[in-house]
Order: sequence, then C-alpha cells, then structure tokens
Amino acid sequence: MLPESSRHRIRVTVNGQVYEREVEARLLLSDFLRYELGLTGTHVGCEHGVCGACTVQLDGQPVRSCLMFAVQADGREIRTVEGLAPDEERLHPIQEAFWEAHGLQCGFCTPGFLMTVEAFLRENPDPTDEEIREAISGNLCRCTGYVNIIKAVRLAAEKLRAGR
Amino acid sequence: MQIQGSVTFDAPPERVWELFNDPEALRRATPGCERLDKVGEDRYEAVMSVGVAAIKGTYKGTIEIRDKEPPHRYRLAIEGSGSPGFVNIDASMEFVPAGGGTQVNYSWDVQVGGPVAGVGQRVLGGVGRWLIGEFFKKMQAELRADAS
Amino acid sequence: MATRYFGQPIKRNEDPRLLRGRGLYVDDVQLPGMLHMALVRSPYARARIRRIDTSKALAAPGVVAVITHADLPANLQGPLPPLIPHPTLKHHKTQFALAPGQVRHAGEAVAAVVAESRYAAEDAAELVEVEYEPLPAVVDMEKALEPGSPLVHEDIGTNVAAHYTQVVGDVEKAFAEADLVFEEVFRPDRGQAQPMETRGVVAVYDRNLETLTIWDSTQAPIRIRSGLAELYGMRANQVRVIAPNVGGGFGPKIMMFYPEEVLVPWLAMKLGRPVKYIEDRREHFFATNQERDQVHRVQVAVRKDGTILGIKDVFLYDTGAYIPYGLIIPIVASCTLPGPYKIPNYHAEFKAVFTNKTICSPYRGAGRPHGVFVMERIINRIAEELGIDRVEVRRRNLIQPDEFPYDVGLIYQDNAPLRYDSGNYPGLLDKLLKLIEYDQWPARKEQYRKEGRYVGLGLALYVEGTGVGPYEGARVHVEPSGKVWVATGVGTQGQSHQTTFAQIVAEELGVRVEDVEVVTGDTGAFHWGTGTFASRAAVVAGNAVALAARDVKAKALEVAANLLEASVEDLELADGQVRVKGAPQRAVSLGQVAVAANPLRGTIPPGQEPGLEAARYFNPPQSAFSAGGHAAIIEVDPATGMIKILKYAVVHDCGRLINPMVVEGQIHGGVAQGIGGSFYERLVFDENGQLLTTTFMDFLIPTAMEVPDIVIDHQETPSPLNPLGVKGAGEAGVIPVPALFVDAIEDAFSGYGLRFREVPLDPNRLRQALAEAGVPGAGSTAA
Amino acid sequence: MKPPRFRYFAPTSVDEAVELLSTHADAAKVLAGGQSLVPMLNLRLARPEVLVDINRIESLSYLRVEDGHLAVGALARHRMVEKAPEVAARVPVLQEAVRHVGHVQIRNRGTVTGSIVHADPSAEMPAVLALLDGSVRVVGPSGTRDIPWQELFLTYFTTTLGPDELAVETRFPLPPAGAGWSFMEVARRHGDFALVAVAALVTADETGRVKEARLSLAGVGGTPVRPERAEALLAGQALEDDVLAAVADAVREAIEPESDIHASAEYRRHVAGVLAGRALRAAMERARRGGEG
Repeated sequence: MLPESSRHRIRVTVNGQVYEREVEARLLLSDFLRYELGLTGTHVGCEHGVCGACTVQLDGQPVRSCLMFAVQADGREIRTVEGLAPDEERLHPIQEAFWEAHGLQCGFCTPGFLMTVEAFLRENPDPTDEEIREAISGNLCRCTGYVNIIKAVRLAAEKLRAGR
Repeated sequence: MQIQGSVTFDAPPERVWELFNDPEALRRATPGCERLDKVGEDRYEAVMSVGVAAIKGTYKGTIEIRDKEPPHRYRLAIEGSGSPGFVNIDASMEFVPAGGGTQVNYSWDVQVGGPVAGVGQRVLGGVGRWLIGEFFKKMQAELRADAS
Repeated sequence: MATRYFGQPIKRNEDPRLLRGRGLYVDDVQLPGMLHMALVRSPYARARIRRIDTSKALAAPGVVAVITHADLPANLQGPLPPLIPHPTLKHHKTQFALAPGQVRHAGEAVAAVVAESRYAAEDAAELVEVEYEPLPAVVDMEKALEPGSPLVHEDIGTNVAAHYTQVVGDVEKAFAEADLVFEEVFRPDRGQAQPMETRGVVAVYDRNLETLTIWDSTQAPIRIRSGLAELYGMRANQVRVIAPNVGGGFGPKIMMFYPEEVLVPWLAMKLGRPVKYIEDRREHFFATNQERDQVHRVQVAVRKDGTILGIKDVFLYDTGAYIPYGLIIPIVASCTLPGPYKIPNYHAEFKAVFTNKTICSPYRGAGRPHGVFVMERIINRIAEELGIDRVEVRRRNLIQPDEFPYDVGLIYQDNAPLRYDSGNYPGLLDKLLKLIEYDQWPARKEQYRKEGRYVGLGLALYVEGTGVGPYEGARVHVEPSGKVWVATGVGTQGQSHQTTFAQIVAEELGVRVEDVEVVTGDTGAFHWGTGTFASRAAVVAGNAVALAARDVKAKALEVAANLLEASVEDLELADGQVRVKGAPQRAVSLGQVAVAANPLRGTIPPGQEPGLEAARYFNPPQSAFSAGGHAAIIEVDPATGMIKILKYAVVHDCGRLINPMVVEGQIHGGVAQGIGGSFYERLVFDENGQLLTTTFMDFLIPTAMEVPDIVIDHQETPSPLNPLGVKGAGEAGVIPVPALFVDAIEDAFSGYGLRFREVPLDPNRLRQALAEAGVPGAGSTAA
Repeated sequence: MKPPRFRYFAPTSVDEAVELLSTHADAAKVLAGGQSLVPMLNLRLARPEVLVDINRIESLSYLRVEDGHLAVGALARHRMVEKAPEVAARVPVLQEAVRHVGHVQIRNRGTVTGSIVHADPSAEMPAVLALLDGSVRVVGPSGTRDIPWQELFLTYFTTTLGPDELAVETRFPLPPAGAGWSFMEVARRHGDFALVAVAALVTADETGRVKEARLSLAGVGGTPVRPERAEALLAGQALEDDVLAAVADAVREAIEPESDIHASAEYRRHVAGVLAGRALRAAMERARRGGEG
C-alpha cells in the first residue's frame, strides 16, 4: 500500500511574480506551473527527461521541469516562456528570430527551445553552428528537422548582438 | 532471456539436492524473498521484492518444483506479478557429481513483462545474471552454515 | 498591380501566439470540476481475462469511477466501427473501447479509472486487480502464417485479414523474355511517428443545451464528430469536436476511434463533469498506432540494357492486433513501388497479417517509403549485375515529360486509377545530380579511400500520390472591419494552414495575409470535411478556399459596382479596397462592401444571398502526384559502425508552391524522420510481444546533432487537376530516405559486396555486416 | 506517468540528513540532482516511501583543490564542474567526460557525486573516478569514511553505501603533472548513455614511451573496469600498432559486457578495444605536448 504523501507550503517567484501555494510533495514542477498557476506555455512531452519540451529556467539556468518537484522550487526563481516577451506589442528577439526563420511548425516543442536558447546565447553570444547544435541537442523537435531552428538561433544571436 | 551457468558445491549431490528442496534455505537465499508459504506438495506462494537500488518491485506469485529426479535434476517454475509487471521463470537445475562435490548446472528462461520490461532492457540481462549469481552464492553459504 | 501573396515565403500567422506560449493544446484545456482518466493496460500481448476486481481502486482517495467492459453500455461494448473498408478485407477486425475478456496486444486498455487528479487516477489504476490467463502470442508476421500458429482472432481461423493482388500486363511473359532475372527479400522494421504531443481528449456535456463539446488531438475532427454522434445516438449538431493546436500528427492521430476518444465523452455524460485524458509518453509507445513492418519478396525481369521488363512483388503487411484502417498502407506501398519508372508488367500481391502487437495505421509515408525502398534497391541491384551506372539505369527507365498523363495501370488508395497527372522526372534527376555534384563523385570517393575514409553517395527518386479525395470545403467571410474570416474542416498539426490558406485568400481578395484569420479543425466553425492526411490539405482544402474566395470576389465586385456606379469590368480588388482601375481615389473598402452586402434595412437583389460570404467545396477527380529526388553523402567509421551525414540534398516538385518556406520546412522535418527511421528509431518486441522500447532512452529520435543541414531545390510542374495547380508536400521528406541511406552505405564500401535488405540499420548491425564482409578495422565477428 | 506518493524531507545539514536516513533506512532514498531518480519515480519503477532532498544543504555545493585531490561536494552540479577553471587546469579528463553527460538541462541539475553513487555502469563519472583511483566520502551515524572506487561499486546501480549513509564528497586524485589524457565514447546519439566509453591517462618519458598508462571503461559490465593487464602491457612501450593490438586484446579479455537492443556484447568488446587504442594515442599526443588541454 502506498505511503501517505506529505504536503508543503511553498513560495515561488515565476516570471517575476510571487506565488504561494500548498502542494503535495510529489507534484511535478511542470504540473505545478501548468495546472496550479495556469502557465500552460510550458509543455510536457515525455516526463522522463529526454524531450526537453518542459524546459524552464531555474535561477536563470535551463532545467527539465518534469524532473523537479514543485516543493524543490520553494524560494527559487522560475522563468517560463510566458516571461520572455517584454510586452504585448513586442516579442523577444529570439521569438522574432524563430518567427522569421520558420523555426517552428506545430509549436509544441518551441517554448522548451526558447528557454534553452535564451540561456545559451547569454553565455555564448556568437556561437558556431556546431555549438548551436550541441546547445539544443537536449530538446527534441519532430516537425522542423532542426534546420530552421539552427537558422533561427543564428539569427537571434545577430539580433541580440546588434541590440547590445 | 536465457541465463545459463554452473556453480560447484562441496557436498555430494544428495546433500545439495536436500538443500535445494529446503524451503527455508530457498527463502533465505532468494534475493528479496519476503515470504514463502507452502501451499501444496512442492508448491509455494511467495512475495518477493526484486530489483536493484531504488528500482525495486514487489511481486506476488507462486514457486513450483517440477519434474523431480532426485538427486539429479528438477525444474523451478516461478510466476510473479506486481506493479512493475510480471516475471515468469522456468529454471532447469541439474546436480552433477564433481569430485567430492556437486556441480549445479542451471539454465533459467526468464520472461519479464510490463513497465519494467519496456524501460529496463538496457540492464535487465546483467541484473538478472547478478541476482541469480547472488542466489547461488547464498545457497553455498547456506551449505557452509549447515556444515559448521 | 496588387501585391502578390501566393508563392511568397510569408511569415506565419499562427506563430506569435505559439511563441508566447499561448497556443491551446488539448492538455491546456482546463475546466472547473474536471476529472482525469487513467487506464489499466494489459502487460500481456495475448491473454484471457479471468477476473477483474475494482473494489480496492474504487476505495482509493479521489476516485470517482472505475469502469470495465462489463460496465459499458451496449453501444460501446462491441468492436468500434471500421474506418476504411475494402472488398478484399474479409476480416475487418476492429479494436474495443475496453477489452472484452481477451487482450490481443500489450498495452490494450482493460479498465478505466476516473479520479480528481491524474495522480490519484494512476494510484488507483495500480489497485485494479486483473487476473490474466496468458496465452502464446503471435509476434512475427511470417510465423503467423505457419500452420499451427496461435491465432490473434480464433473465430476467423486464420491470421490473414486480407489477400489482395493487382496485375499490370503479362508478368510471366516478361520473365520469359528477360536477359536477367533475380529475387530479393526486403524487411523494413517497425517504427512510430512519435509527435512531441501525445494524444489527448477532453469532453464536457451541457445538460441544458444537450450538447457535447470535445477537444481532441485528432487530424480528423469532423469524422470523429460524426462517428461519435452516431455511436451515442445523438444528432450531429449536438456534438462539437475541436482539434485545437495539435502538437504534431504525422498520421496516427487520424484514427477512428482510439478507445479514449469514445470513453472520455461517454464518462463526461455519465458523470456529469468534464473529463480529461492525456496519454503519457509510455502509453503512447504501445497505445498509439505504429507502422512500417513489411516483408517484401520481389522478383525482377530485366533486359541487358537495364530496362525493366517486369516486377513481381509479393509481400506481407503486419497490421497488428486489429485492422481498423483497412488496407491503405499496403495498397499505397504497392502503388508507390513503380515510382517514376516504366514498369510495363507488374504483379503486386500482399497479405495483411494479424499479430499480437499494437495496431498499425498510416505514419507519414504510409507505405510509400516501402515501395521506394524496394524499387530503388532493385535499380541498384540491376546496376551492379549489369555493370551500368546506377544513374544511367534510372535514366533508361524514367517516364518522359511528354508521356503525361501517365497511367500506371493500378487502382490507387482512393479507388481511382493510378494516373500521374503531370511531372518531369528527368528534370528532377538532372537538378539532383547537379546539387550533389554527382559528376565529381568518383574522383572524390577515390580521394576519400586514399585517406582511408569510407564515404558513400546515395540517391533515390520517388513519386508521391497526394491530395486524395473525397472532398473538403471552406467558407470565406468578410467582416465589416474588412478583415476576412475563413473556416475549413481540416485539422492542422503544424502544416501552417493559417498562413497558406490566408495567402490564397489574400491573393484573390487583395487583402493582407495578416488580415485573414483561418479557423481549422472546429466542427462548430465548419462541419463538412474529411481530414488532414495523405498530403491532401493544401490541395483539397486549399482549392476549396480558393473557390470560395473567388465567389466572394465576384460578389464584392457586383456590390461595389452599385456603390461606385461603375461596371464590374472596371473594378479591381487591392489593398483591402474595391476600386476603379486607374482611378484609385474612386474606391470603397472591403468592409464597406461587406456592410452593403448585408443591409439592415432596404433590400437585397433577388437571388443574392446576404453578406459578403461564400462556401465552396472541392472534390478532386483523383490524386495529384508530387515527385522528387534526394541524395546524401554519408561517412561510416567501420570500427564502430557510427555514421556522419556530410551532405544532404533534395529536389522537390509539388506543383505550384503556395509558400516555399513552409514547403521546405515540411521537407526538413520529413527528412529528419526518415533519418530516424533509417538508423535510429526501431520498436523492438521480444518473442512474447513485449515492447522493449517504451521511452526516448531506447527509441532514439534524432537530435540536432544527428540531422544535417539540408539543401533544397524546387521544380514546379503544376497539376492540371485543380485550379491552383498545387500538389501535396507533407510526406515528401520522409519517403526516399531509407532507400538512399542504404545506397550511400553500400557505395561507401563498394567492392565488398555489401547488400543491406533491412531498415533501420544501426551501428551494431552495420559494424557486424562490415566485419563479415572483411572491411579493415571492422574487426572479427567471433563472439 | 506521475510519481507515487512519498514523504518529503529537505534537511539543511548533513547531520540532519544522516539522521533522517538512519530513521527511515531502506524506505528512504536520497534526492540530489534527481535526473536519474525522478524519471524512475515518474515511471513508478522507483517507489521509496521517503525522499530526503539534500538540495538545501548549501555547504555541499563546492569544488576544491586540496591535498592532491579535486574534492567535489555532493551538490556540485555537472555544469559547475564543466565550467570550473580549476577542473580544466588540473583534471581536464573530468571536464571532457562531464561534457558527455546528458544535455545542458540535465547537467544543470545532475550532480557528479549523485551520478557516481547511482552507479549506472554506462555512466561517465564512475569511469573517471576509477581512472583517477578516486574515492567517495560518506557520512553515517558512526562517522565519516572514504570508500575507494574498487570497494564502492558492486554491480548495476548498486554500491556498498549503507542505507543510512550519505555521500558528501567525491575525491578525484589529481593526475600527475604533464600526464596526457583522453575520454572517448560511442553512444547512439549525442548525450545518450555510452555503448562504450574509454578514459585514458598517460605519462610519457623523454623518448616518447609510456611511463605509466591507465585505462578505464564504462558500458562494458556491471561496474566501471580498469583493465590491469592492458595497463601493465603499456609500461615502457611506444604506442606502436602491435602494442595497441595487444592492449586491445587485453582490454577485451578484461570485460564482460552484456547485450542489449542497441549493441551486442561482441560489439562492445570490439569497440572497447578500438576506443582504448584511440584514447591512448590521443592521450599520448597530449602527454608529448606536456599534458596541456
């Protein structure tokens, strides 16, 4: 028979906003973001840490939100795709680049890619194609064959460098 | 999945045969065996928690000793099922005199199904081999303990 | 002249929402009081169900209901309706909502648990006690035909669901007259589409309005709507099916029905609360349809100049435990085999075989990769045997541009004659050779060999039947704001319909693409249609959209003619206005025209319908045939069997391009899936029918590190069969990949007599084969 | 795929953690990076009653070079090791190996020590621990002890850590100055578990012959393997083809790989020998250049 599952009060900052909730210990961070906070931009593709669709940023670094429990995010900063664009009018340069380069088709894997690429380009503003491939190899896409995603990352890097 | 091998015991086949027919010894030697209750002639109900590290599953099932030819050979038929799926084992054990001792030749046909089969393929063979090895090590220990 | 939109690489209308994480996928639908379903699935491939005890599960916290076959109403107890019948399909066995006393593949649904959360539902599912009596399973389609084989369906006394033969010409005569005759056996193995979004269904029933609303990750919402209404004994207009954003489809999402699609709406009605089911990835591996395994025994008759006299292909198609989708895949396989070549005498025969494995239904390509694999392997074998260059053999057998329409002599999947509408295959081949620099290849290859590197060039040609009927429709409606609203029945899973259809409308009505909103996959918005499959949406729905837009244009001119006191001939539509040619100041906005076309007072001319709106349908007489060629240069490390794709080139002809950027995106994705199916992705079943690959740790979808850059060139041979002259492009990318992949590897080791007859390959198989062939560095094969 | 129920504790000190572990013993499982454990929880194949999350024990998040060792605290993520200049400078083979661990999202969470005590025989970190003759420092109710790698790994996912012991640090002895190194891996895709991985460490004499050579392999059995006879063969040798052929044979004899759907035992045997040769050559190349990256 299954043991009882403990509940915990947590305080998490998501996209700059503070949320306080009581959660069951086993609640995955991905499910917390999607169902407790209604931030459904973070998608769930495999729940075993391979596909990368659920990638969010934990204190600025990309992580699999399906491999963390919400309770572990207590007191931490989470950034999701909803926190990327500066406002309703403008997209983030990386989002623009994905748009212009046709870097998405069904769009399901896209938020995970965006959160991975945003962190990558902060560390490596002028990457080679090989570095780009390595950086996004933890995100699976079944539509694009990655060709236009790589193009988009290259374009995003240019935009960001120009903006700096 | 076929797992074969042989182990030597330094006791004559008659003694080793006894050992391999002693439910208590079998229970103690079977990795993760929590319960082994006789429910008929050569028929037992068992509860086993099998696996490695955190990846353990509890299986309920039956163990049956078949085709006995004392003290030469028998077959173990093990059927268990639980949340990680099911395990069916058909193990033939042969007890051959070797010097003063006995060589036990075994051939286990292990069938694993359900979630664990769909996820664990990378290590199932190795883990199975290891668990069976543990079983025989413990049986050797049982024999020694008995001798002393 | 007004701005042109058709044919332009225009940014997609759908992207801003998706990029902000504001798409609506089924799992994003959250309703108050929503319940969650989890399924209890059989761990056995074949077993009798002796007993099911749900009491412990029912007692578990948060559980609302636990359902077994016995609890289902009569209309859900029987086999679910067959999707596509065929006269030779004698035993059209279909799947059940919940297994009735026997399971026929591992993962088949046995019981449904409904609880307050998916977590609670999964807890309880573990507590459902099912007592199985395991039975010997049929796993291998060839063994399934042996006498004494266990039967997947005892009642029919055989594992053969159908046996179908098509013959062109006189095959026996061809073999009698041949200079060279040979036989080969080819074995493409089983794979799966694996869209990044698994399947999902949400349903809510409104007791007051007596309407059932369903969000379903399906490629065919209208069929699902009609099917469910029939199944539940409701009027079609009581059931609304919405396929919102769908996270990739590639075929398996056009099934009717998956058990969950009938269970969830029924549970929502029964329990009076919204119910959600989201398939998890592990379930997806055995509960969503699979495809690809076939065994082809092919005999070939050739003249010594390399021209093919006849082909006899006898093959087996493994359909899994049931065959709801009928014979589409094997029929497409045999109809795709001839490809761009003239095969005067052709015997195509197959048996569809039941096994205790997951159901097969079309996955991107749907038999086309098989046909191309067999045909292109044959061509290479001819080249080897006769010592003629493989490209020359292709040339000598190609259908010529002046031979269209070209009748292959077979009946295609749409039951219409297999007649190629248009094409230029020699043109494609020339472009391809240029792109891959074939003329320089021999020298390069020699150079590589000098450096001790094994590098090969592979190529393959194909013809792809696209745009099958029966029909699609569309409504185009101009709002008083001047914005245009388009609704069509096809669902969309990333194919960019919100953009390409908008381009078609923008072109006709002279409005901006971003001012055209396209709604797809909502039976509440448009309720006639067939679905998105077989590379048909752009062709069939696209032309319906064009026809409707042209009607709206005609009406706009008529109405505007009155407003502007000008004659229709003198008017044009541009920049969102109807204006007098040459006198752009005399203009009315399209919005004003829309208002005038729908006056609140006054009158409308007799015969004219209110509103600036039109709905039209397009029924293609037959399929339109796209074609293409792919080539790749691949390096192999013989010591490890690891490969690297150094170059990949595609030449593609899908008639007139609506949006080249979108078409190229489709090709890129298809090629990536083809590479997966050639070297990485394989579903492995053990001898008992256990699927050993149920995670992305073992079923290896290529990452950005495995997929190379892809160069693409287009050829545009318009289809005479539709107003837009378009052909489909959805599957093109995947079709020839296994064929050219194997070709490249054989070329890399030319001289060693290597012949690969199975896909996918993998480092292990490849290294083994190289070792057996005595390739230096590959090592010995002594275990 | 939702994890089963469990009770969750997040101790903030090692003592607190050890106390929890000794209270719950076999029922408890330590949660560090979670990149291996949480998938198994989601798949409901691992079902501990209690999770002891050590991510709040900040004192365990460190890298130190001290008394001839690189000491890696239990909360040092793969990414921390990957980026640390002292690792690049003093233990470059570790940095190279870490790059082969999963993908950036995994390396941002996963810990080196967690990976080692998880004892996946195909994983990179245990092989590097073996290569450098490292050890793991564990704290239990009866105090602190160091477990050398030879005594640590029992078999697949199984170590000699007691259920009430917490691994707090991994200790990698620094390779001798000027040692050449190499880490090579064959995996189905980038970031997948190794079919076979080989790490090599070579010191050369002035004539370019091997002074000392070490090899360590992953993916070739239940634990990482150091092929001693192969290493012995190399002493005093130049890396000629015949020497490497003999070494390859010795490597193949030293291992007992299993077959799985991705690679037969025979494939692994063959490739182990091939990679050993390649890794030794690459390591020697670096040794000649004085061991710089």
